[in-house]
Amino acid sequence: MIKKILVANRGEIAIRVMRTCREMGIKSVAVYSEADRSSMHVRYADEAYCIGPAPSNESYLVIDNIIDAAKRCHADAIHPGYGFLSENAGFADRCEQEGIIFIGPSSHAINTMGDKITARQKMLGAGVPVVPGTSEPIQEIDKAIKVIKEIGLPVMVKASAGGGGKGMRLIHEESEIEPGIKAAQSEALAAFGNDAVYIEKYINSPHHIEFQVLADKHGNCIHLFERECSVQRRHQKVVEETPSPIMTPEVRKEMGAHAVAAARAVNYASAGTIEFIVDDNLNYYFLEMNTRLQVEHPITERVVGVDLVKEQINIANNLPLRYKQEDLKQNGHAIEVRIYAEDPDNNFMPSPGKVMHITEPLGLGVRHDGYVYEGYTIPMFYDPMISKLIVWAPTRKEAVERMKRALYAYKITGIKTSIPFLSRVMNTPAFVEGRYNTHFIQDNQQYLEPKDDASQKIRDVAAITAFVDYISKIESKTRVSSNGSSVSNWKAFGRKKSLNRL
Amino acid sequence: MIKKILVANRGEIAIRVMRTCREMGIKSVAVYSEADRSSMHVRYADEAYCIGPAPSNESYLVIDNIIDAAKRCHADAIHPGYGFLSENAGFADRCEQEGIIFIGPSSHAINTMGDKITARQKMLGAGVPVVPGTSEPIQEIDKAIKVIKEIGLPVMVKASAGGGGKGMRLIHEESEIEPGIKAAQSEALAAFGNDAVYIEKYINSPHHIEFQVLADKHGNCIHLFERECSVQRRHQKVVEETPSPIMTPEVRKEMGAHAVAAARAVNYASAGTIEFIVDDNLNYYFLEMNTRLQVEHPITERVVGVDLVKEQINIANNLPLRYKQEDLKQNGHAIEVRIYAEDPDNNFMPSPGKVMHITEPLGLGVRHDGYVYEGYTIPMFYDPMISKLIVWAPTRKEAVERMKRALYAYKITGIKTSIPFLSRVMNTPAFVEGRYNTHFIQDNQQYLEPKDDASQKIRDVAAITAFVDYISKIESKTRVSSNGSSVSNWKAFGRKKSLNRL
Amino acid sequence: MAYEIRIKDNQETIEILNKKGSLLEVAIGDRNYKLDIVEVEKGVYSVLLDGDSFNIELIPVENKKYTVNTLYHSFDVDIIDAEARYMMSRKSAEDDDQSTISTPMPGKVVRILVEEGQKVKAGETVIVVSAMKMESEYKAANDKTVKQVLVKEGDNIDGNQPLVIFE
Amino acid sequence: MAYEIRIKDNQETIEILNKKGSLLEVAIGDRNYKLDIVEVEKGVYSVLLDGDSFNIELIPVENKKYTVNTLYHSFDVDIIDAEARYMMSRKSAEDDDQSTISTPMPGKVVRILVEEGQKVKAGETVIVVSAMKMESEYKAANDKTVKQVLVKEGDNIDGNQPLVIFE
Repeated sequence: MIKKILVANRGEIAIRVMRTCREMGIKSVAVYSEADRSSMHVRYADEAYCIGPAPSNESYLVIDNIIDAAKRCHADAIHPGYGFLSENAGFADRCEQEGIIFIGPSSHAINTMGDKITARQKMLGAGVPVVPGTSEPIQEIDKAIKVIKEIGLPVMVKASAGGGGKGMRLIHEESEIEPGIKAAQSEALAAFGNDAVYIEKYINSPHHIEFQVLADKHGNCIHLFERECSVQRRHQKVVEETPSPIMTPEVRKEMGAHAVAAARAVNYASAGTIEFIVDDNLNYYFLEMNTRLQVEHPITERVVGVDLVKEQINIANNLPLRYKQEDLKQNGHAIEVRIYAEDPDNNFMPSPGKVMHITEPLGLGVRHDGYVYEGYTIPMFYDPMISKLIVWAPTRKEAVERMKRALYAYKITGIKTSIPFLSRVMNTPAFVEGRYNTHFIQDNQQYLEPKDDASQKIRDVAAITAFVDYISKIESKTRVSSNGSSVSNWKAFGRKKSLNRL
Repeated sequence: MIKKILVANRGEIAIRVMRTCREMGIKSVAVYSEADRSSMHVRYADEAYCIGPAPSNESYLVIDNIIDAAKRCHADAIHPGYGFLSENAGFADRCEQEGIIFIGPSSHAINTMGDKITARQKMLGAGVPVVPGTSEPIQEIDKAIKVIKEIGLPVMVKASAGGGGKGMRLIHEESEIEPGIKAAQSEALAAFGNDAVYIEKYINSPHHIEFQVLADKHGNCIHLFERECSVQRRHQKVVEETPSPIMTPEVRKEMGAHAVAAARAVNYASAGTIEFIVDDNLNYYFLEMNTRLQVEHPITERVVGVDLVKEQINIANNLPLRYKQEDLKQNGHAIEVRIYAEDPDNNFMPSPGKVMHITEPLGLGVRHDGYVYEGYTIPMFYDPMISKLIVWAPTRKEAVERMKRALYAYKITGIKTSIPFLSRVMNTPAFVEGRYNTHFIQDNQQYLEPKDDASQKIRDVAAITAFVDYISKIESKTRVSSNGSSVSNWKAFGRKKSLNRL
Repeated sequence: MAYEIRIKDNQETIEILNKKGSLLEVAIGDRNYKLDIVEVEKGVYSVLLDGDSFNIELIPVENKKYTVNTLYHSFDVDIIDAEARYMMSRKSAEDDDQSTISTPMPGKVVRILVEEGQKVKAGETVIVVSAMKMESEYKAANDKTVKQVLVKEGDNIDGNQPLVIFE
Repeated sequence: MAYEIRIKDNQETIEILNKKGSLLEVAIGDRNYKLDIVEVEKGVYSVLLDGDSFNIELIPVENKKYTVNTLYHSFDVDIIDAEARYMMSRKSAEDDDQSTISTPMPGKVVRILVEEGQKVKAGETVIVVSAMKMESEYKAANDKTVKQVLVKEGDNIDGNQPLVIFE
């Protein structure tokens, strides 16, 4: 059985994995770059080892350094989190060679699902619906034009090795076909060293719905229902919820069965996610499989009541799944928002820097997974996500109200964050009513842009408070120099004077 | 419908109530004593009014001041929280006279349940099992001796108007009868202005199990299952959990029905709790009814999925209950611990003072209801409870592991807290195995006392860290005076130097 | 004690008329307020005004500049004393448009697209800076000539550090 | 730089042999350690030693006294320099037992059971103080005579404030 796990990651996900290790009585080991010496995952772990300089490609992405650290501390297993090496088949293989358990699927599963075209072929074979399109990589323009005419416009051209929106082109009209394909090919070559592209029917205004699966090494595979992830900005998820507001029990059952079939097709054994695109009539198509834990896994944990990291570790320990499909049900409604260090009122400009002050939202139905603390300087080298706020309530309506309340109470100063933007999402009618697709953000600009609606009174209160702070600092300096005491009258609250005279 | 609620309380419960108000779109009003101007409930509320000097009997217990504040801000309703005026029938009546909704039961229910003997008679009438004993107050010693001989020793003598352990005497032997009764009478007279006592059979090593009920003004009444509250120190609950580890489905059903019958007997309409004492064979007896929200209500909220404050407000709005008994079930296991500002290694001495630093436990299955913040000075005038930590997991075993993990991560410096003691409770075999009763703490002293088992290494690390801090302060002072800069090398982490050289 | 305060584009006089413990009477422009103001955490104030409770967070930007966060809004506030008035009058006289390029946040210089002495047109990208896995392009606001390039590609930079100076 | 350090009842020499950024070599008694020590929050240190990660919280009690919290333990640590050694030698000579009564925490004086000049016996309650709804009794450790009572019933008191002085 696994007794010590090295977590090859940083930030909130490293801590989230270590929490489960601690509950299971497993020692946790942090690895850190030089920029992360004071990061919370180093502080939370039982052990910690430096694996190189700040840039990820000199630390968190260097397989040799991570393997070295794992051997030095005699870790039985490595958990890769998400991002970094989590979907690197070479890393999974290397772990196996070194006799270290990789907590994730086999390199075969990662490789098969990592290449879009191979994945598509597997899914066709497994009877999982895929978006109409090419089943082989295309390099010649003429062939591409022929295929596009068969499928019918609009289509999406995608890099075969791609991800994250790179090497993608949407083609609406015939005249765009040739330049579109060429642009996608050259981007794909630059980004992934491979100019193969493939072509898919473009689903207009789609929903992005994914299914969580868990599979063990004994042939058991279950799904943990769906997550609705259609609120996206530049292909990055911003808000996720479960259940999906547009789902029906019948479609859920069918999609769940297809998700299980997809996982089985690659002999999957760990936690994984099958992403589908879904049109307004609930026609759904396999998009890709993420062969790792997802950022948004907590909403599933909350509604289904399963600790996904614990299940990953149990599967890595060769244990059979402890849940059967019929044991699981969706209980209530959960929503997650991602808090980024960025300025939503200034084109989402990244905002690294020093966190002055945090007030975390607490109370009934609120989960907060973060890693920053007061006085912590958010480094500029990594992903700007600083925390995730997850709420649960018996109904969707109440969950939205609870998220508003939690965002109201959540204060981080010193850096700009996306909290105000997320509050506006929670107040946008289309979101409140559950009528939205992946065009939500572009379709709802009037609700999502900052408003200059402050009253005279609130502006005056803001100005007065700043002024009082300024004056009190001047007075306190004067007082210190005159009598050596730094006690300021301005802070002398709670004294015996009656405060309610006014 | 209620649009504005004045919360006649402070600390975590005031904030907890206001959170639900915010989710329901109801304005919340704080009242505060002069010692609480900077308290979190004042900051969290939409409005705030001072109601008098620090001592509770000049502020939080002064009905006139609270009513004045409510009228001044045009509050529709008052939520009393727990403690203070929450079980004061006069306050409930006064609210009614002033046309303000009291969010709680009628004064009739409070009065009936507030007097132990009346309550006992009501329960006998409603067919709810009560502890064998007197059904009328006793003032004469002779009569008391006769009754005690009928019931059989051991017996407990209790003040009729009592509570909180005052005016109680346990009598094991005949020789103790007379002095015991006299002592109880004189304590009762001093504490409650009434020397009537009653006599009950003493249940040896009992369990304390209570049932949550909800009743509306339309005759609907349901229970939300039990809470096990046997871990007590000096009659104060320390740890609560649900489900009870000793409960069976049959007894749960029967006790639940009796809890509903108890509430119906006083035409109860709000959230309330029926406390039972239970022996090792699951014989159970009505102990008392708490006609308010309990401190430990969150474990029920977590396992049953109901926001009890929201239900209280809905009931006060004359709405019918939205749940039927058959809709409710217990899902998984929840445990709550109460964090007190007290020194568990020094006879639980109270430890008010200034909070230097807080690290709150986060993550899957953890709820934290607190009110202190960094820099906050905990006043000496009020209850020492500073927060409650509530965990949930699918099984009891996992819930205990999660609580250990949460306590591990929960740091409050500046004041002493009961966190180390609670960690020891979680590691005590009788608790881990769920074999405990109200004598748990006295029976498990060897596990609950602090241990002096620090290794040489950890002592050296502690000493070195203190020394480094001391020296760095001296150096930083020197450096400031010599070149005007306060940057210390000691804090220059994250710089370009390789940190992994050693 | 002649202070003015600027919030958004409004500049008005401000004066503390009276104070007693945490209770203050303040005049701003032609409005008078009686408030109860307490600093509850470093840089965080609890303000009561006519019974309403406000949590105000202050982030000092410079000596006399604050970013002020209220529940739903964020304001930039400048305190203007005699010194500040003098500085402002000088500044507005000598340069009225962008003469340096800098970034609001720390980051790393990815690409520099200009050389010293080069003429650039309005809207032309001058420098590309990366932070947190995102690249941002900084462009010239007007037609300009590059006077000085203060950084090189690969440099780590602080927020508000001058990167490129125009003539 | 001749320092000693006392933790629990152990007093030993301590010396920083070497430092380089956050990396330190420290000798305490006859043990040598190589550590990586970083102050991550005010008063909170992250310490790495042989790969093990410790979170250490320091609460300064006085200038040279700390309460140090590690994960499972709490220690009182005294830094002893030349001045402290001198003070200790004076103090141990002049008074070796309890001559004043004080409380560890702030509170309110509920009852005073002695008068100035009164003789009290060991174990006799001298004063009762309440804090957070709990009353605590403070007793004389030995037979004594009350020299001075510094507070009166109803007074609010600070932690460690002298309340009653014996002769």
